[in-house]
Amino acid sequence: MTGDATTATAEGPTRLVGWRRAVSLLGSLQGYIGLVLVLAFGIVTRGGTFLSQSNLTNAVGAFASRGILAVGETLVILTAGIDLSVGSMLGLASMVSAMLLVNQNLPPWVILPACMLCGAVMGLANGIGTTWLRIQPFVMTLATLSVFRGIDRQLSDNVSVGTQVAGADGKLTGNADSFQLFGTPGHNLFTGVVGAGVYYPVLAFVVVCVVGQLALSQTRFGRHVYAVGGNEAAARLSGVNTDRVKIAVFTLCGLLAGFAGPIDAAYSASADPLAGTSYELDAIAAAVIGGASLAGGRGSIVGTFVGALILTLLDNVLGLNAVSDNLQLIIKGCIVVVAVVLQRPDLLRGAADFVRRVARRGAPASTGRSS
Amino acid sequence: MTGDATTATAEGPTRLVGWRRAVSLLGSLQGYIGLVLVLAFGIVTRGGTFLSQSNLTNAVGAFASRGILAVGETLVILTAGIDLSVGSMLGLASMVSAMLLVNQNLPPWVILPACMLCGAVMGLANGIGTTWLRIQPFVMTLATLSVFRGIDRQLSDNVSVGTQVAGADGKLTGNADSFQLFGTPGHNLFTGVVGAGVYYPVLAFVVVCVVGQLALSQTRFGRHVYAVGGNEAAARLSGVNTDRVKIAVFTLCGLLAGFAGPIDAAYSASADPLAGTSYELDAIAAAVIGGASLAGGRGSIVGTFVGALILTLLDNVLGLNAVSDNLQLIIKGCIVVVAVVLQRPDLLRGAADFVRRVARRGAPASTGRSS
Amino acid sequence: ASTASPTTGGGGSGGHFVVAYSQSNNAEPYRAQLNIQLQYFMKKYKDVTLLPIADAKQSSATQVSQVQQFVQRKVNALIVSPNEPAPLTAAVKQACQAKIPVVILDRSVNTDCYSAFIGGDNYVAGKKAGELAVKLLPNGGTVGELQGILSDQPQIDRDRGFRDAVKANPKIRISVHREAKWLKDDATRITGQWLAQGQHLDLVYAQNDPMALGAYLAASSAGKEKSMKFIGTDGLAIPDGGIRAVQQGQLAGTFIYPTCAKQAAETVNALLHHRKVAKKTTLDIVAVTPDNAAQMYRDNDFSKFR
Amino acid sequence: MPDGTPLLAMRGIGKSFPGVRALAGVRLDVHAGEVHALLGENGAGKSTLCNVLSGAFGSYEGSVELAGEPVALHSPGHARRLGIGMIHQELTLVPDMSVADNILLGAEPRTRLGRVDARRMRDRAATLLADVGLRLDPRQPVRQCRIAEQQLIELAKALSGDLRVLIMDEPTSALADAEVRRLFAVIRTLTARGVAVVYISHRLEELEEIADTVTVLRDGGYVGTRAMAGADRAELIGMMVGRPLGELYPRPASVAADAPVRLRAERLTLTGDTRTGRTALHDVDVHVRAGEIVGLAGLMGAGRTEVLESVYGAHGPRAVTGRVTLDGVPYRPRSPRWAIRHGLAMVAEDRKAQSLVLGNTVRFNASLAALARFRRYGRVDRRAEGRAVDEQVAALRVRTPGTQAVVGTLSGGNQQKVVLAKCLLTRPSVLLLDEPTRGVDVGAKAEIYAICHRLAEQGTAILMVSSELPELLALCDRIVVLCEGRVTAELDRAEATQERILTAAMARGTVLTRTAAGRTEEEVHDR
Ligand SMILES: Nc1ncnc2c1ncn2[C@@H]1O[C@H](COP(=O)(O)OP(=O)(O)OP(=O)(O)O)[C@@H](O)[C@H]1O
Ligand SMILES: Nc1ncnc2c1ncn2[C@@H]1O[C@H](COP(=O)(O)OP(=O)(O)OP(=O)(O)O)[C@@H](O)[C@H]1O
Ligand SMILES: [Mg+2]
Ligand SMILES: [Mg+2]
Repeated sequence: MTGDATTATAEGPTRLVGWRRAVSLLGSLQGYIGLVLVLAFGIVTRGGTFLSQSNLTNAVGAFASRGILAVGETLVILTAGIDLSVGSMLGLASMVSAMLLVNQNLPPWVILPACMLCGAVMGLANGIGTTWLRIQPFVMTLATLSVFRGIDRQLSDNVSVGTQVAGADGKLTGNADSFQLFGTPGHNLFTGVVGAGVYYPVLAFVVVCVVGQLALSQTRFGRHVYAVGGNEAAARLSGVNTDRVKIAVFTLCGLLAGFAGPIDAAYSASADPLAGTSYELDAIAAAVIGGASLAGGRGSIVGTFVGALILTLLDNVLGLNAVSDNLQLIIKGCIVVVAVVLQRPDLLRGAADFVRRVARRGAPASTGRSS
Repeated sequence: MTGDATTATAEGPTRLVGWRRAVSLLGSLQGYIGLVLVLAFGIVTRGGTFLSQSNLTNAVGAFASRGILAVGETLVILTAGIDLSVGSMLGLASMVSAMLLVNQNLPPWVILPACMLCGAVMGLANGIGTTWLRIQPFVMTLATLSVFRGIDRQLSDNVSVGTQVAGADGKLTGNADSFQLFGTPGHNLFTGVVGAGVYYPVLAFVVVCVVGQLALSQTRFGRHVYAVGGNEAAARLSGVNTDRVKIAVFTLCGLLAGFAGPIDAAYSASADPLAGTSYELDAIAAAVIGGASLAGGRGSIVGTFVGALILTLLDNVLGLNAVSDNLQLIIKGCIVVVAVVLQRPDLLRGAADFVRRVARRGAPASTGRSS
Repeated sequence: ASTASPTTGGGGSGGHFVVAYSQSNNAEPYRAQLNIQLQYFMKKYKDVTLLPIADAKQSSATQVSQVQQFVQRKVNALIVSPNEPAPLTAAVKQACQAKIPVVILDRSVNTDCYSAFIGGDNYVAGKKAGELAVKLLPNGGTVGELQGILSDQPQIDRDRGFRDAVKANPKIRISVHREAKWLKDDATRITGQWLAQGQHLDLVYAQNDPMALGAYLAASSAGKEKSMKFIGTDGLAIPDGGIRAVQQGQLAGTFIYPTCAKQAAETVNALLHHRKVAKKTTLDIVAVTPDNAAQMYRDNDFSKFR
Repeated sequence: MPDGTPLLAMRGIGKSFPGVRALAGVRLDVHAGEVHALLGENGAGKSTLCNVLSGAFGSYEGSVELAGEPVALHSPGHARRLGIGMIHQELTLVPDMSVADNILLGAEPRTRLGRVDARRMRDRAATLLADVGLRLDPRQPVRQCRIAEQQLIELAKALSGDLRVLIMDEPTSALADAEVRRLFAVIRTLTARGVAVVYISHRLEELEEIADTVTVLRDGGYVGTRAMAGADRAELIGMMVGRPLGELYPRPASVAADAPVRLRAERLTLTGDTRTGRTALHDVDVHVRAGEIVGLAGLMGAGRTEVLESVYGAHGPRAVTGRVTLDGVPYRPRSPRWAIRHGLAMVAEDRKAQSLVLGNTVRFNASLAALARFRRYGRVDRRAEGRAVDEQVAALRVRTPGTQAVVGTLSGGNQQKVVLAKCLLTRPSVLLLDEPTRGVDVGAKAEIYAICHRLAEQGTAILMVSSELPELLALCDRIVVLCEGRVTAELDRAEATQERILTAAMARGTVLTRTAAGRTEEEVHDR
């Protein structure tokens, strides 16, 4: 009784089902068209070099800290917020990690939680500002972008802090050596166990994506995030503590920025007081290219992952092909536009509708032009 | 029967009216609290220096090109869009203006419309992308931010172009001399006619604000801009051509960026290939501090003007007081938060409600908490 | 230090070499000039192709991945102008491990695993500027210093050099200093604020020429350009650069911070043909004064080669 | 039925949405000066047909003739210029703009200099508002207007143009009786001027009063057209539903007077808020026994919604004072979350703004409030969730392609059913219903009534607001009448009549006093 409204009106139920299945299969692949194109371009132009494990590791590793930021950013964007301060939070966290290493000589497994805590506190501040003080997220995080950067610079006295601390013997101290595993190029985890080992930034990024996607799709919290972004009033009346959800996503976003901080410091083998500047644009771009809507309620971590890959591999492919940088800027912009248009779910559906109509009637519906 | 529910429930209608009038008066002033605070701070700490005409001119002049961007940005934000490419458009326009001056030796009154046209074309591209291709404004303009910057850099070959072109006699050429009137510090319009003359960037900014405000509040186009931002479906169903409105605001935004380009070039006496980088954040900040909502439909050019003044005067006051750069970052962020909170229209109303309740009951409404 | 065989060259064959260059920021006037010069000098070597110059856009992370990409491409030699010393260290090491000769320009890296370093000395650049200031202010005076991005190493070195030099005259006082981020419009705004504050400044030292010119603009707007002196650094021979400004009397002096392009090209060529090169070359800082400005401009003008 | 050429003739109208064929081969003839009703179940395609007519869709199939001229309707602006005005089912006002700006949006009067003539605009808006019986400051932002006021503003907006055809899609769904009268008066003046009116409503008694002709749609297809005068209600319902329908209002079994009081609110007081148009409540006393259905009646702005919202905690803990008990235990209405945890559930008044995440699926929306039920190992057990939602969707007969369909694409009435499903999935012991049958067709209404009764029989306490008095009278064991935030009468099922309710609803300055027996008497004060 309930589900048959559509099949009843459609002339050929079976044919429609077949069609629909094909379309939905294509549709589920369609979110990756942009990525596929970039990959294809890379393989065609640079084949083995592009596909080599080390190249892909390098490419993803370079973007990993921004990719992790993008995951947090996606959470915030899903609640219809935005966090511009992620870059500054990452910068401060990376500075904190380097200072803990250099000044306190702490081991990495202490530094990491400390940085995450530090990031979470900053994110909490953002969350409180947007909920209790009811400041637009854009304004609140624009302000904290500046505040956190100021703290970062004040803390470091504008001097970058190298993480490759040498002991009295001229060799790296134990902690500094293990700190390199956070992402200094050429330092891998589990070397020997898994071939050439695993590059931590890539691992961390993938793990964060998997955990984030599971949390969003499988838990109550995930549903609440979507609900708050989709219709805040409805969410509240449905028993969602909307303030708490918003504070939680901002805090998580900060926590992830804190998590990414040491990676950035290790990748650069130093914490720069300007580290992370304008990373927020990359993070937002990854989320949005991956299909997140800034109006909230739409998007996914998988999408963000794809968006991040598109950004970084595009960069890699253009770099491998030694395209001049000015042209790169132009090409990248154009490709982003093309990718977003191609990935739109209704594009294929619109095309399929058209094909179906043509197939059914032998001619497109000529009455009424479109749009 | 319909509109009188509230007056009937209030015990003293006359008293309420008096209250309400006072509150609404204060409320109309309240949008300026942030500005007043900054001004007061400046006057208290730096009195005459701060208030001197030359200082204020310098301060506003330095921000003028960004202020003009902010006006265009406000238009876009009012339709619930966002334009991240304003900085790049300004950069390209400033480069075009310098090249037209240096290579073609064109007079300023030819350069200005040419730059505006160039900006408008870029804005049109943004508008078409967001409407016909239905790309989210954030993504579209993030892409064109990159594209326009690439064109700018390709055009200039990454070399900055000085606008103080000397002729064979070692003096500035006539056109280069008049180009300086666009804003090279120390060059004023109407010197002699109006005292020390008028500094063109300041004049241009004020004129753009006045025209923009009039267009928004007095014309049909203005209403439609608000309607599209406030409820796009409603606007469309009411017969507003929403696509046309959106294309128009993007084009206007580009046109204003083109208008600001020569100002930026003249201010630095050269067009830098990186000119305008990250100006979009300043422009958006000015609009948002001035009360515009990124969700669209709320904001005004007057507000943006106030927002721009807050930003630039704050910078000026802190600079005059020789506050260290790192602290400035922190203080600026905090003041933006405070200003936004203080300027919120419902803050005062909430306070007034509270006072009224206290006055009426002799005590705040804490009496009968249930359970 | 290298045994790069031509057959492994990406795109290179039959004794043809491919060289890549990673620049920290193409759109900085000094570096744009360096790029132009390097392209010019590399053209002289017929068996060497310079790939399009990669621009890290002031991002160390970008630069690291650029270097890695070049290593992937197996170029025959690599020139790097590091954005920052520490971050590039690991990437340069990777290049070195891949047996690609690396020439470091201007800013050092924290490893010895490179083939040659060519650069100027920022400390000396600051010091010479300080010495010029001492000469310009024989009776002492107040100085304003416009700094680049505070955490940039050149800023730190030039600042130190300048301060060390002006100690020669105890009556010279650096009364104000602020970060203008290497940018002209920031310098204009900040100098305007200093003047509005009623600061009396006899001299403004800017760590690059655009900032010096910005300060000059602000001073001329306040009608004080004649009573103040301006010192810049970079000394580019472009219409918009410092040498021209010295010629026009806007700056009291500037210093040609060497682009190292010619030496870099020579060194790379030598490395590709397995000739010995000096591990470390430090180039002189040449002062530009109103007396020699015209000559300097002619000597360093590369516009005809663009 | 009038003869002659119809003013509006639609032939073979069809419209498809992705995966849904909403209309196929529908015809409609409307004559000048006629009120033509459209009737059909939820999702039958009435709104879609009207949207075609108002130019809301870029493309459609079939042909439309206006006064004999074939026209192509591709944009709302174009339709408006042709003299076709429409009041949409969902409100289409811009909340932050003033009433006047909204009314004349897209048709602003201009001075010779091209400026918007603000004075003329205000005057014109004031006239139009007066025509529809609203006394509002045209400069007031629409955000501050109540829903019913907004509905009438929509009417004023539709009247602003040079009308030939006016389409009204459920204009009365948010209106109480008095405003409905006003609306009918407006319609009569329009038809007298020769305007053709297309009128959609699920309230059959309204159609009987105002409509001349009725066209029935079913499943996106055309069923038939009848003259209203001779049509019999059962026949119409039969055409609509395609099967005979049982009794609309089943007789409830009355509750025992000694059933325990489940919900009691005493001296419930809420501070008003002019900005959001929130009515103040003054010492409202209500109680609902287990298994009892209590109705709240009153005029627009009487504070019925506020009573429900206060009990539900929607206004936060600070705005509300008074004593609330649940099963005799003091309960503080802190937040909706708190309420749901204590077994309360509310169907909010405005489904689009307050109830549904329109961009998400039916399943997402239906289970949103009850996710705690499906938690397993910290995850949402999707299997259990899906089963429960499927069950509820089937029980409420929600017409949807599936539970993964996006709620925003369902017809209005089906969206309402999803809201109901959401509340029922929390298994509430107290159900607060605010206009639960708004926009719901007769068949579905009967189902909703039946559900209410089933729940009541199982011991659920139901407090229900409705602007349809027949519905309240038939369904409720007791009716509490509100006026301006005060209780003015409390009537038992036996003593409640339309007249008594209306009298009490308009009794300003009336304060209710209680006798010892719990019966109520009225004592009129003149303050
Ligand atoms: N934008 C849309 N996308 C997809 N399907 C839609 C859309 N709009 C309407 N439909 C579908 O078209 C059919 C007819 O809907 P319509 O809104 O016309 O019903 P209705 O007769 O107005 O119902 P109600 O009485 O509940 O308002 C429904 O099955 C609905 O799901
Ligand atoms: N634009 C709005 N913004 C926020 N809340 C609104 C808005 N419009 C209406 N409401 C809420 O809906 C409530 C009911 O408004 P409506 O005009 O429908 O009254 P009603 O339901 O007829 O009367 P009652 O108050 O008796 O329920 C308002 O009191 C208010 O709380
Ligand atoms: Mg409908
Ligand atoms: Mg109500």
